[in-house]
Amino acid sequence: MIALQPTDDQKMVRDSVAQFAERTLRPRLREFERARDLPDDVLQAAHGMGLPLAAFPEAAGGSGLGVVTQVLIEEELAYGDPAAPFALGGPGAYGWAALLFGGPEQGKALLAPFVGEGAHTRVGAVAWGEPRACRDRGGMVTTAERSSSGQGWTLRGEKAYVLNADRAQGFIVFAQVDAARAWEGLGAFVLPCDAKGLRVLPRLDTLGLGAASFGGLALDGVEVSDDARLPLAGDAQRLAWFFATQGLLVAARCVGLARAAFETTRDYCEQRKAFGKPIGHFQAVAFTLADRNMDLEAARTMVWHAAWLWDEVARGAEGSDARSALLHSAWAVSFAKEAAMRAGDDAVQLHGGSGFMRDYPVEKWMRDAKQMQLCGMTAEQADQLAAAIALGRPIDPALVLPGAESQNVFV
Amino acid sequence: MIALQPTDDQKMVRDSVAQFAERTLRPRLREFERARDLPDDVLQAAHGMGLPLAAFPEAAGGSGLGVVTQVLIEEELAYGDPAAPFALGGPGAYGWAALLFGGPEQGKALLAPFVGEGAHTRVGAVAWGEPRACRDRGGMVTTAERSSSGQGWTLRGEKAYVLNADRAQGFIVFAQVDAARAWEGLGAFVLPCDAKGLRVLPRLDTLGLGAASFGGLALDGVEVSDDARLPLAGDAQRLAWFFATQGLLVAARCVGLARAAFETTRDYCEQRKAFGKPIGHFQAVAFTLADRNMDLEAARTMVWHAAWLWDEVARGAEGSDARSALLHSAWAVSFAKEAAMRAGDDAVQLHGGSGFMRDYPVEKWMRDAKQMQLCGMTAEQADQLAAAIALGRPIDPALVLPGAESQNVFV
Amino acid sequence: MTIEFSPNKRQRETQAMIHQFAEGIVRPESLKWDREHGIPHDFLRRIVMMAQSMGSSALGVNRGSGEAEEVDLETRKKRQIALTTILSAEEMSWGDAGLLLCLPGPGLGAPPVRASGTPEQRQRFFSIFEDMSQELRWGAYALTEPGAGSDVSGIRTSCRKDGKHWVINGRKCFITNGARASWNVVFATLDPSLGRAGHRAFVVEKGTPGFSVGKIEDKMGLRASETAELVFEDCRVPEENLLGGEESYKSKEGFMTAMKTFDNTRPLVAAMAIGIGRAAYDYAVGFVKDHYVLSRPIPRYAALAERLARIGRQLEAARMTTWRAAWLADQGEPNAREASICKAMAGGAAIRACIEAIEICGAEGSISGEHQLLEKWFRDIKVYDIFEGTGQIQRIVISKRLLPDLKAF
Amino acid sequence: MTIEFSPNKRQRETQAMIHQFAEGIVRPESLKWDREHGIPHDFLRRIVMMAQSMGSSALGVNRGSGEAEEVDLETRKKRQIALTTILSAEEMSWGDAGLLLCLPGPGLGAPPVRASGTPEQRQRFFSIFEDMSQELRWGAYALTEPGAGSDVSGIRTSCRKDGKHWVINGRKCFITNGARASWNVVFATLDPSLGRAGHRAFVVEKGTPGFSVGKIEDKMGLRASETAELVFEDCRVPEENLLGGEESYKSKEGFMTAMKTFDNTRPLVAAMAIGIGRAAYDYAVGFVKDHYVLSRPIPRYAALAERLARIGRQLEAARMTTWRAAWLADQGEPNAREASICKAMAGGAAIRACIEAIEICGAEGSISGEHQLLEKWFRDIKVYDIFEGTGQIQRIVISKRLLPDLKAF
Repeated sequence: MIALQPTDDQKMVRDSVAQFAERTLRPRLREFERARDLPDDVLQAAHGMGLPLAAFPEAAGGSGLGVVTQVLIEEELAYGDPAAPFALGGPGAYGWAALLFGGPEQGKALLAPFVGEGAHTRVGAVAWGEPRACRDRGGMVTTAERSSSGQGWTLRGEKAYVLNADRAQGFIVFAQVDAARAWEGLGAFVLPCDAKGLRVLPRLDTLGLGAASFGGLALDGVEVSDDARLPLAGDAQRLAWFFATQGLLVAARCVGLARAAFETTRDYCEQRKAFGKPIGHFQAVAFTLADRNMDLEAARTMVWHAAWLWDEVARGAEGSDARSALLHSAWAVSFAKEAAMRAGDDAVQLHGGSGFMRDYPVEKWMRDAKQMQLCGMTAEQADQLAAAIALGRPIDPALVLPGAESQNVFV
Repeated sequence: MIALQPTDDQKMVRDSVAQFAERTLRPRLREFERARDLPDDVLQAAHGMGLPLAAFPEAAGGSGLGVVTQVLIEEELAYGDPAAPFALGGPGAYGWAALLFGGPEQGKALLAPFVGEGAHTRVGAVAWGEPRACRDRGGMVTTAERSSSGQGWTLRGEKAYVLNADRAQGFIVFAQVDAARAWEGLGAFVLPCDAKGLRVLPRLDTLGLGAASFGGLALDGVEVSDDARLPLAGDAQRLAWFFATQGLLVAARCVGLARAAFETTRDYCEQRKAFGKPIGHFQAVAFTLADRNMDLEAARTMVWHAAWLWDEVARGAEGSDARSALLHSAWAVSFAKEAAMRAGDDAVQLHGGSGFMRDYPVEKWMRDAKQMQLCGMTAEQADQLAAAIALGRPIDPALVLPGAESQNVFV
Repeated sequence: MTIEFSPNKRQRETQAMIHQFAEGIVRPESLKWDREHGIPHDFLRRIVMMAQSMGSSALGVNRGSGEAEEVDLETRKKRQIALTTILSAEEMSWGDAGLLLCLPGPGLGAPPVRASGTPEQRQRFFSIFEDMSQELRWGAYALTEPGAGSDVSGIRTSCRKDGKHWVINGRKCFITNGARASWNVVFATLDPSLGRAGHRAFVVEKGTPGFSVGKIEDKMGLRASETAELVFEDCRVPEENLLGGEESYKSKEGFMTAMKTFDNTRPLVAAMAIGIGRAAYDYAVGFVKDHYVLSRPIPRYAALAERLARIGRQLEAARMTTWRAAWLADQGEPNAREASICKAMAGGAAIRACIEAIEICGAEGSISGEHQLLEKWFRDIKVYDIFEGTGQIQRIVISKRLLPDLKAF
Repeated sequence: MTIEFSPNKRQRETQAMIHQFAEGIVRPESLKWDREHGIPHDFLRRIVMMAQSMGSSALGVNRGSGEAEEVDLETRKKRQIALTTILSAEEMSWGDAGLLLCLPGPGLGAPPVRASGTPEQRQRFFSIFEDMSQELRWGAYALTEPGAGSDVSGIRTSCRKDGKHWVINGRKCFITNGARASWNVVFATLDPSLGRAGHRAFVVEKGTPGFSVGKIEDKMGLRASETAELVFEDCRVPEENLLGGEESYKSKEGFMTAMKTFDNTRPLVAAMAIGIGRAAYDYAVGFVKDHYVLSRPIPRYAALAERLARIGRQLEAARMTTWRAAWLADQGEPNAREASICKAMAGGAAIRACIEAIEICGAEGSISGEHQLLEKWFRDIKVYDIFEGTGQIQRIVISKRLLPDLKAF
């Protein structure tokens, strides 16, 4: 059936997050930006509500609320402060990667630390990106070689664009295991933050999402045991799956940002007067608001659609199919990311000179929007993914996965 | 020096063409469309004014007025009827190809028939495009092989998207001479329309530019002598040069179309009333007119700029450089073609229901605009050309030259 | 309630059936109809028979609007009438948009008669469509005038009571099926100075004295569909044809009827536009598969892919807003803003789709021929951002709902 | 006359000199200035010295506006003052847009003083900039108010004559260099109900009693440049500082002066925007050359190329309209429409350039660091579609010139 209204349970979750966003996040977003962090009380509150674990399966210690509920949560959080969902910590991408590439058992084990007491201080991170392209082949520069002992692996190289690099207790690091197989020859390895030879690189200063921490890792011959390797990280399809779902969560945050920018700007245009009437009563301004409102409605429904497909796949619903979930995620990602950028841009524009001043939130949202376009999956990668599916082509990792020669993204 | 005003001579030429366009072409554009041709009196008038030969060097029988003057002429003609400059006949692309790939002497010889008495009935055509991509390599399916005699060449294959195929007395046909060299292994051959084994394919029914004739050729072992081959058609740079200049002339026509659509629509919006005032007095409408006016001013100046650069190259001016002329032509082509499409689209839109009716010229201009985007060089090819130059990359024929796997265009 | 995106079994069956029909039977004829400016009646009759034989909302579009009675909310929710209609409409117009407009039945005349007609009128004007085995019949909707397009309140066609008749004078233009219609719903005004309060809606039957057909329009596209000018010279309409009867005009009803029609039909028109846009998109995808040697790297592949993806996602965005507007209608919730949103998005997205699809196919995409309908869709689509309210009008509607104090521009 | 596109020898030399200076001396400091919210005076002093030593329009931008006298048309044509200025401005802001706004000199205060000042006033207010070897000095232009941005006619800052003084009350905001300026050109009104006729322009000198500086703005970008709020509380300005003197206000001059300033400065602002946009474009081109192994096929190459080309051509389109507006100014021909066209195009194109350039570079493009100024340009550029008239205001100006009957919206 086609139905477009959250269940009562979903409404309850969404409303409580909305309240949290409006009362706790929105009023303090400049404070978070200056502090370049979320304060402990905010983290505790968020974890107290179980937000970081909402979508993970119950079997793995999550609340098993599914992706649809998760995107409802993401939208509300980003509506409060777009940086918040990136700075909340918890398992995040680390958790998704653990389940996807480790399988249910290993996934559960890796998620365990993020459940229960003091979980709000724990953070997981995924190290995928690299600063430079591999000169002689596709794939990554960072390598994982069999240790001389023949047991375990040795990792060498530099990882970049890692969300929470300086906060995580644990990393899932991607490296080239089989050079000859290029993008098909990758491996994923679980590392504790205190692993010998692992150095966390200085935190980066970014355009937007200032409260979130972006950094990198240096791997100078880090030794890991065999079981640190996640078995399923090899195939491109599954990697695309990982980035598409991560991208979809960011897309939901884009919807939240777009909504915040739209509503704030609409209110401003109702109050601000010029030439004797509210500027919103001039067609050029009103139509811009109308266009952004269209973007918003469309983006949200597209995100819901993709999220629902993933939930269908997860519960093995009849006729459900990952490729269709991938396609709709790709559409949602590219549409929502561009919609958020337009929303931020127009918000500043319609605020006029004031929009350029930090007394108003809109200039931050414009910077955050741009930053978000570079998180999880870019619109360009999503478009390449969507087209490959439409054309019935195999998914080309060099086009769809982030990389120095496609576009690096923060994971 | 920077100066943006035509010389008095150029003004004189432009004004006389403008008069011809307004008095002879514009009032009859639907007549031409229905007749799928320009009547003899119009052809005579145009040739009487020397329009088809204006830009060709005097040495080759042309008027030597240069490319700047030519683009001024093209804009005015297209302002009258966008289809007219395509249907005027004369040497056209055939002449440009003859000079560019044959050199001054051979070029002059090939242009001779188009000079003087009765020239207005003569038409030249270039056969470049092909209906299907070459399956096993880059380049063309149509081949030119050494004849068994060891003398001359034998052409086999099918050419498509040929402007004036059914009207031309002479063709310049491109074919694969050296398969191994793919796009670098092309040859150009001069064929009379009555060559044995040459069959003109049925005229095509196109979306727009109805007065112009688009068709194709079948080559069933056409024998030509050695001297029918133009010596300089081999290198990609020169081929890009050819398409960029042809594209620039089409870009100038796009400016003419955009101007016609803009002016007609502005006038309509001043007269047509709704909600008690001229619709042009609503911001959304007025701003659309303003945007199209911006497009127009920018496109025209860009076309002038590129044309001026070609004239500088032609006269070997100090510091002049074909790559810069290529770059600016590419920019002008993609900008002007998209501007024309926007102009046609908005013209129909702002005319409302009436715009959809053939009583008004705007629906024709919208169709013509789309058709023009596919003539000479597409915006996509132009963008690839511009980027290659910006990046200092060699020009990749497979990206920049029309072909089944880039985009076929009508030449 | 819940969030789900799977059409139900019946809707899926209908989609599949219409798709098969569109592909196998409609498409091969499409270009011929376009060139001959019409669809043979025996073909239309076959469709009607087919629809009836299959009962149900086989041709959802037509039937959806064909029912005389407003269905109650419960049935509406259960049957998802609006949703089923737009799902069918997209498939139908994917096949041929002209055909959809040519389908016999009350067409756009249905909503106002159903919404404002008296029981007697509903009976009288809908009954003629029950059996069309012998004769095909149409209803039509005549609002637009040479001087009143977007500004529907500006109509000048006059009406005055004279005994038991109303006398109508004026002209209507761009009326779909206006000439062939058994009856037209005609909007006129008692006195322009009264504004909306002065508006009256009449059902003018074919052959009414003083009613004649003016010129049939020569259009950019949708050439299989008839667009007529209607002329009223002292046209005498019996008083029982005043839609809703005298009483109902104590309020602004007259004008509201026109508006109501739009709210109902905008998602429908949006779905039609998406159908055409999707046809162009599918064509481009197919073209790339056929014409390119995808087994080896295509230099332009990445650029091509981006173009395709943009078309696809814009259409999907429009589709999602259209589903939403229709779903709200089925819930009996107000959807004026959503209806305008989907109409505006669909028009824009579908036009871009046709413009870009031709760009993807290159010169080939601009050629008209059997199995080459892209240029036709380019000609068909543009009007979808114009009729039933231009993109500008949609944005006015949306703006007013976003900015409560905004009364007019 | 003729059609030519080559800057003359002097213009090319100036461009080259400024480019070298921007690349070698400005860029390395740019990020520091942004973070420290200002440019050290000794650096600015070096520039002034340099400019003076080289004489001529070495720093065309600054000097172009620094001259006290209107130059006659012939000289103007010969020297192509407007063209030279925009060519220099593009190069300058390619280096750092903030620096350009920080340059000592009368700045935006110059045009109104030059255009409307009495000979005595021109002498008095320009002479202080002749020798800045000891002390740097600025002039500024104060029009915008908290309640009057785009709608300049809506200013509420009041002025009334009191003996030999004028008493000014009100607030001005977003004033570039307003706090450091030796004098501000301040617009006030005798009585809002008089509309434009009631406007008066004053030169308010630093230290004038009742004049104080409010808050210094914390901005998205252009953080090296000072943006101040000015407060006037019974500020007593000597009557000889009424710009142009009493007489000149018999007509609408006061307001026209403000407008005149815009016509003169819009192409200049457009050129600055293009300079930033080009910086982003060049950065993206360089990034692709450095980060990609172009020697082998890059899967995304074609898509990347399209993005680059779009940026390049949009900037070129804006540049051509800017050249045109400036060329007309040098010809002494009216250029209000063209000035607004280039301002609107440049703002839009440059913002797109920064947004897209970051997209091309991916995550790396969003990082702030030495030799990584892209994110800074993204922050700097947005206001260029806002100040000196938003894109919307430009379109209003253009519309009015396209539609003669259109008086207002």
